[in-house]
Amino acid sequence: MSTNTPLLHAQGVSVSFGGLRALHDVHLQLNKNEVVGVIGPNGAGKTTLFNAICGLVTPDAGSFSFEGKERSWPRTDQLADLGIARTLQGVGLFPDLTVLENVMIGAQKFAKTGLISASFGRNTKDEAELAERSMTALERVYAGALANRRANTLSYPDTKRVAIARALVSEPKVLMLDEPAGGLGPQDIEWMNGLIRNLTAQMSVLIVEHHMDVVMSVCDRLYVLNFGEVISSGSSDVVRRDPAVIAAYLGTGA
Amino acid sequence: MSLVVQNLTVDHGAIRAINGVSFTVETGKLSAVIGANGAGKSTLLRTLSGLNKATEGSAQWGEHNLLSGKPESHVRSGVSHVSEGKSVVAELTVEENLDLGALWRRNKKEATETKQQVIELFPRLGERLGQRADTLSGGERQMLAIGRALMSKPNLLLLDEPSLGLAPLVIEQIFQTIRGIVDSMNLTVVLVEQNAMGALKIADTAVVLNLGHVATSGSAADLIADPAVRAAYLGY
Amino acid sequence: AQAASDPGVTSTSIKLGITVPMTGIASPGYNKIPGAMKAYFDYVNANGGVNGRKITLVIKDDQYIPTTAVAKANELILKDKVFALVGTLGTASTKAISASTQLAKRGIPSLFVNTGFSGFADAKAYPTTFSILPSYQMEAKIMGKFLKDKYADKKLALIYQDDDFGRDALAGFKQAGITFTTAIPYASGSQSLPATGAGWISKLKAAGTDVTVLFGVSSASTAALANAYAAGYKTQWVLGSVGGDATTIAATNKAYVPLLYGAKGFSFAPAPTDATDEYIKLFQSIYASAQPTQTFDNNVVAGMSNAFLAVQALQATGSNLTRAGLIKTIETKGATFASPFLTPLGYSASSHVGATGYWIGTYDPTGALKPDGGKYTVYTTDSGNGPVVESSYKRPAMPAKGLPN
Amino acid sequence: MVQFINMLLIGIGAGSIYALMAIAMVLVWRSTRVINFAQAGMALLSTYIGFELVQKTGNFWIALPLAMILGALFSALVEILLIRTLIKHSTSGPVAGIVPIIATLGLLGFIRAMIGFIWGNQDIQIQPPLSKVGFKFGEETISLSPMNLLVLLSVLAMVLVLGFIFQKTSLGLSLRASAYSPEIAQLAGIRVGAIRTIGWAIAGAAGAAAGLLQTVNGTGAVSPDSLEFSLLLTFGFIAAVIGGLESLPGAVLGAVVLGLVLAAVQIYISGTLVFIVAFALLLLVLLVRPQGFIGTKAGRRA
Amino acid sequence: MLKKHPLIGFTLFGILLFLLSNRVDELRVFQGATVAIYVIAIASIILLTGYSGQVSLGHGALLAIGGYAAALARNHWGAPVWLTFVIAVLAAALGGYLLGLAAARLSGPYLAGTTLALAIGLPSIANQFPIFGGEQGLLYDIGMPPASLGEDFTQYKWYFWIASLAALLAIYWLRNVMASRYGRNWKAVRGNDVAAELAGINVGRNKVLAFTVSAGLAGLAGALLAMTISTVSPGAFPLALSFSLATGAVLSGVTTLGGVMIGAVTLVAIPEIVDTVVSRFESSDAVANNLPGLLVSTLLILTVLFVPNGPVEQLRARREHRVNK
Ligand SMILES: Nc1ncnc2c1ncn2[C@@H]1O[C@H](COP(=O)(O)OP(=O)(O)OP(=O)(O)O)[C@@H](O)[C@H]1O
Ligand SMILES: Nc1ncnc2c1ncn2[C@@H]1O[C@H](COP(=O)(O)OP(=O)(O)OP(=O)(O)O)[C@@H](O)[C@H]1O
Ligand SMILES: [Mg+2]
Ligand SMILES: [Mg+2]
Repeated sequence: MSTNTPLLHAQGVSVSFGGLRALHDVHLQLNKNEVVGVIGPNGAGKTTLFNAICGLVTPDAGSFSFEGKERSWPRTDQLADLGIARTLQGVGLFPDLTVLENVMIGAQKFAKTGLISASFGRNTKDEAELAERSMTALERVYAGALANRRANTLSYPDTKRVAIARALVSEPKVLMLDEPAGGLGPQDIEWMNGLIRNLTAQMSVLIVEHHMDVVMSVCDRLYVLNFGEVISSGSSDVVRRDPAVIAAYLGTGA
Repeated sequence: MSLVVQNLTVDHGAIRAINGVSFTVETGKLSAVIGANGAGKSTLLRTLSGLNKATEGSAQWGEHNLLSGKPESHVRSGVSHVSEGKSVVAELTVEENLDLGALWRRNKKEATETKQQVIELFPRLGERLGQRADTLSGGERQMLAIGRALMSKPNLLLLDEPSLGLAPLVIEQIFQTIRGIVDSMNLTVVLVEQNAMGALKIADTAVVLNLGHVATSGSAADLIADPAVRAAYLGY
Repeated sequence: AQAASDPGVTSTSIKLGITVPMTGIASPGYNKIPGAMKAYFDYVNANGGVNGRKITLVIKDDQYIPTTAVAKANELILKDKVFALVGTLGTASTKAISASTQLAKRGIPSLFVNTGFSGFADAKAYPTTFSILPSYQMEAKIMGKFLKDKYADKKLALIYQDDDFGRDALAGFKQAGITFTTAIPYASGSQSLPATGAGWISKLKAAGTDVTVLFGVSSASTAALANAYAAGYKTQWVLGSVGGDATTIAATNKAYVPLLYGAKGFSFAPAPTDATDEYIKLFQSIYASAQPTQTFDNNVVAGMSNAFLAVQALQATGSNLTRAGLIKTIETKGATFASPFLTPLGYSASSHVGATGYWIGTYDPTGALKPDGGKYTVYTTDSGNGPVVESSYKRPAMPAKGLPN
Repeated sequence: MVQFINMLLIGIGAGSIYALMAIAMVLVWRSTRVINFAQAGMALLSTYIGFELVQKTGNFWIALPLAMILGALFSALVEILLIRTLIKHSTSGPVAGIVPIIATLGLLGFIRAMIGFIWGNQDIQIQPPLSKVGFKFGEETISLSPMNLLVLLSVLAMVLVLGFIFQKTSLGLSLRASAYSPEIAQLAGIRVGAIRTIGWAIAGAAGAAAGLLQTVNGTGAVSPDSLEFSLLLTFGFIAAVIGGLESLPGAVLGAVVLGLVLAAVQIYISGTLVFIVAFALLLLVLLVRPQGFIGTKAGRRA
Repeated sequence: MLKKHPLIGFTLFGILLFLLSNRVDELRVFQGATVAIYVIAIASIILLTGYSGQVSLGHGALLAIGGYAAALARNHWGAPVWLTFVIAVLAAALGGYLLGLAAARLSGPYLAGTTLALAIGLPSIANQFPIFGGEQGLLYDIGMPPASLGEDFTQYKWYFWIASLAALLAIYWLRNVMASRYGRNWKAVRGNDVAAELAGINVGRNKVLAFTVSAGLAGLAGALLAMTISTVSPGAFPLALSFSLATGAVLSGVTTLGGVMIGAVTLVAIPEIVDTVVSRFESSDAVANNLPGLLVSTLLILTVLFVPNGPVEQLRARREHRVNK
């Protein structure tokens, strides 16, 4: 299913916090319509790698290219325009907005009216369009019925759905998911698997996850981080049998 | 001493989160509480540790009435609760977070010993003692939260999804460790888990919650074998 | 007395209103003024009132905020329906009230505003407003002449509040041809910061001046005196009338009173400590029975004098009391009114200036300002380019029992 | 040269006054995450109580500790009666930033009015316990008096003792944990309610010392409307913010820098500029370090 | 219908106000004008604090910028009245923009401290430059009401009409902005800045925009305030004003515009009510001087204790609760 056009390419990424080396010379490549997993022990640097790509930490070294063009590391607020969307490890909804509004925030980049027209109420059409896009995204994660609820009244699995809808609504080329299955029960995990697999028709997915069922069933390729370095990479089947990965991460039980 | 919960009912405003729940956990036993999201598992633990108020029913830990008094006095009678979602004090260092758990303990030498044990259990924490907790990774925070609870030297430990966000190897280790403490120190544990299989494997008994009710309960082994439970909670 | 058509007057009563800071940072000291006025009005009422009418004074707290002052003045005018405003305090508030409530257009008298801004004496700009205090510029001119006469060859320093108050004075000093070797401005309010006074003294010390003029509020005087004492610094102090209120300084801290000893002070009213003065004697006795717990100070004298002049003006207008009549009366007869002030009153159809001069004194060891030469010698001038002259004005004797007739 | 030394002494002296208030505000901030604008009012009240005690006992040295104890009690009372309920309703959302501030401003007004009720709006006076005449070096009287020295030493003592308590003792750890996350602190067995009350009490005692010392070090007079206390509040807060709010030494550093800069401006440039410079200094420091001198940045964003 | 066509609602309310202004006495008309001005000022704080999560304790300074800009425009260039208001809005917005640049980097108490320091520092700037007229300030005379309104049309009614119209327009405008993506973005940034940034919102710019817009409104309020007292002076914009505006916002409820009238009316009405109550008693000076302060602060404390989110939000929450049941 994956073609070999590198969509997102991070090379030689190094990040350190004070004396702590969180990432060291990490290479990561994501091709079109591919699902790539980043796994590794706690504190291995997975979220940090995401953060580097998202402009939330500044790498000490490394280069970044997107759609074949080398460019500077993106600023966080440029990601949406660039075509990258991400969910956060701790969900991160806007608590006192409604579900629909939450998703409309994600649809931001399609908004056309400026402050002046908005002030005169001339933005109804624009708003309607954003709302429509958002409803579509919500329905895609089966959360359309939640549209008018306040985000802080949702159940945990529902917050995860909404968070994904908020990422999807921007029609990203790359979707980055940080532990999407964390805290979910078997049914929801199953559903999540299906969703991610479906998404690959339109986009590439980069995923950090500890839940091996999810990882093994949806990922085309894996990178395994340990102490900030890539200790193994390749297809799921290869990686899961790599003794280094078993020792550092999977253990025998998995 | 045993944990006896009878007819417990808890409301969140208009929402009834726990409805007439009864179960018993004998001393030195590990009981798993499983159920879907929103079944009321966290609410149950929060009520036992005094964070939520019960509407009805009773919960006794030996002589100690768990439904009256503040959480801090429960802790002092040996009830420790690791709440859901990486409950660490973000602004404090790792070491301070650990010390926090033992502040009320009179015997400082023992507390230091406990700290050593916790660090042995989670070597990663040992490497990060001076680091602020909010710079930790998600999994590291979870380790710290468990470590902090152990620092109180509890005899009843309430664990809310300790495996959340942890690497498979660490989950395995933690489950083994929990089992180990239960066996070696005569600790009583109520373990709430989404990872139902893992929890049931190490548990003595288990309670399955559904929409605030007890759906089934019994020995962990029986429940693993129960096809209904397998279908609904174990995912196969 | 017959009924009149203007608001606030009946055959038996006259209602006056005042807005003044009773609370807030500008209130200490000033908040005694309305109490003093009321005490005097009550005294007059007890003695038959003004042409048979009793005076009531409605007091509103404006916190020294112009917006609040306007709101309160509106309440006074529109709700309490006072006959006239009296004793409004603060230049900005007075200006705002005058402009917003359209005193002139409505013909509402604003008697004896408590501000040293010379503009309110301009009868054209403020046809219904009357000043009572001499302007700061007058004071500086007179002070300037005094400095020239007395300390011609000395090095002079000036500490002044860097706003209209101090800058009016600067203009006056300039007119008097005074140059200061050191001039230290301070932002209004900053005198109460811990380092300010010490900083002044340190600068004075470094400059090595002989005579230091202080044109600021009394908390600034306190800061200067206290820090001079702390730094062991000796200078000849010359204190402006606003900041030279020994009773206020003493109320701040009795320990500072001796520091005042030998300083020069300026005033237009008799000193509150001068028990030989008939007005002061009367005011003291009235105040003692009305406000037994409070000290009798410059603010009390100011309030009572203000009330006295108001009664004098109302009395002189006669029993057919109208706003227009009152204003006319002050313009025509104001200059001959009895008043506690030791300087002539400048009221005329073209000028609404009140007291027009100062006498100069020296503080004794108890903090009482004693006139130099044993008797009050008064200098008068104007707020323009007029010369400073020694006045031959003799204050008329106080009317019997202190009740204007 | 002499003037320069005096400038330093004046600046440090003023800084130590700001520090007194800044310390109290930092204490409350660190133990409950509330900026207590009523701190000046509480200090004022303690000063009035100190005044009564000086009248009764005739001795400042007896009055000071007693006033500190009473100040602590009052402060504890405020925490129990007001702050607890307040925090319960408004710890999160947009109101969390502003409601506590408004509440403490309300309390400030309340305390002022009560003082006015009881003692009237006129000045009261307290005589200084120590000489305010500067020490002499030969001919030169420097801008440092025994009274100034006492204030300086008190600030130093407070920072050392309180800093030790906060950083090194279990009370300090409890205070910090309760402030940052009450629920977790409770789960760790800390009596959060009591701990917060203690935090307020300590701040109340520090505030009482601040009020009394600044009064006798200044003019010796106070009234409910006294400008000194309003300035003490705002400049103390500014100092605490410059210092970083999280740290007592930071508060003192902020206060001393503020004092020195203002003294230098007043002596070498113009006294007209003090208020503008105070703002400019604050802005400058925060532009370079948004978390103040010794504040800490939040850990990581995701 | 009103929900759908707010313009109709606003127009009806406006007509009601203007009719009312012919019925009540002059003092009420004046107070009505003040209420209208407070409505604008409080709304500007609600926008800043309730929506974008930034605290300003120095809003009085922004009002001052507006007031002075309007007065200078009128006195020096003889600008027509409507233009002075526009200039006031622009000048204050510029001030807010600059302040916002600094504010965007600050959080919570640091921002509170900065704005507080501004409110303390600004008045002395007015004293520094002669053009601002020093302590006594500048006259700001918008002139008499047009003769066509008739002989009996008083100056205060003219002020009231202008202020009410301005308030209606401002609230209508703000309501639209808050309902647009801008309002949503402000709330989002306040709720979770990382998530907002990931959605493409530039957090810094978003905060600066909030400050700028809020300041513009504050500037309008400042000019109107100057209009009602016909002057501007440093004393008219004291720290106390900043505090009472923040108080008004809390009384109104900072999370919604719906209660904005409540705070404004309270700020205007309470002092007078308390005054009236106090003057009923023959009380000593100590009581008379301090009772108003005591009552107002007690009211304030009770409000923040029991209705911290403001009455409107309280009602909404209660309704929601009932619906859930
Ligand atoms: N701002 C920071 N300051 C100091 N250390 C940091 C900071 N951010 C991350 N770290 C450290 O860097 C390491 C990598 O963290 P990261 O969050 O990337 O781990 P992770 O692989 O996502 O782990 P997990 O699976 O537990 O979420 C951790 O050890 C963490 O403590
Ligand atoms: N603070 C609260 N206010 C209102 N409702 C709540 C609150 N906390 C929980 N609930 C509701 O109570 C029910 C039980 O929630 P609880 O968190 O106990 O479930 P859980 O079994 O722990 O779920 P999960 O597996 O997602 O952690 C849910 O319907 C939830 O929405
Ligand atoms: Mg992570
Ligand atoms: Mg749960």
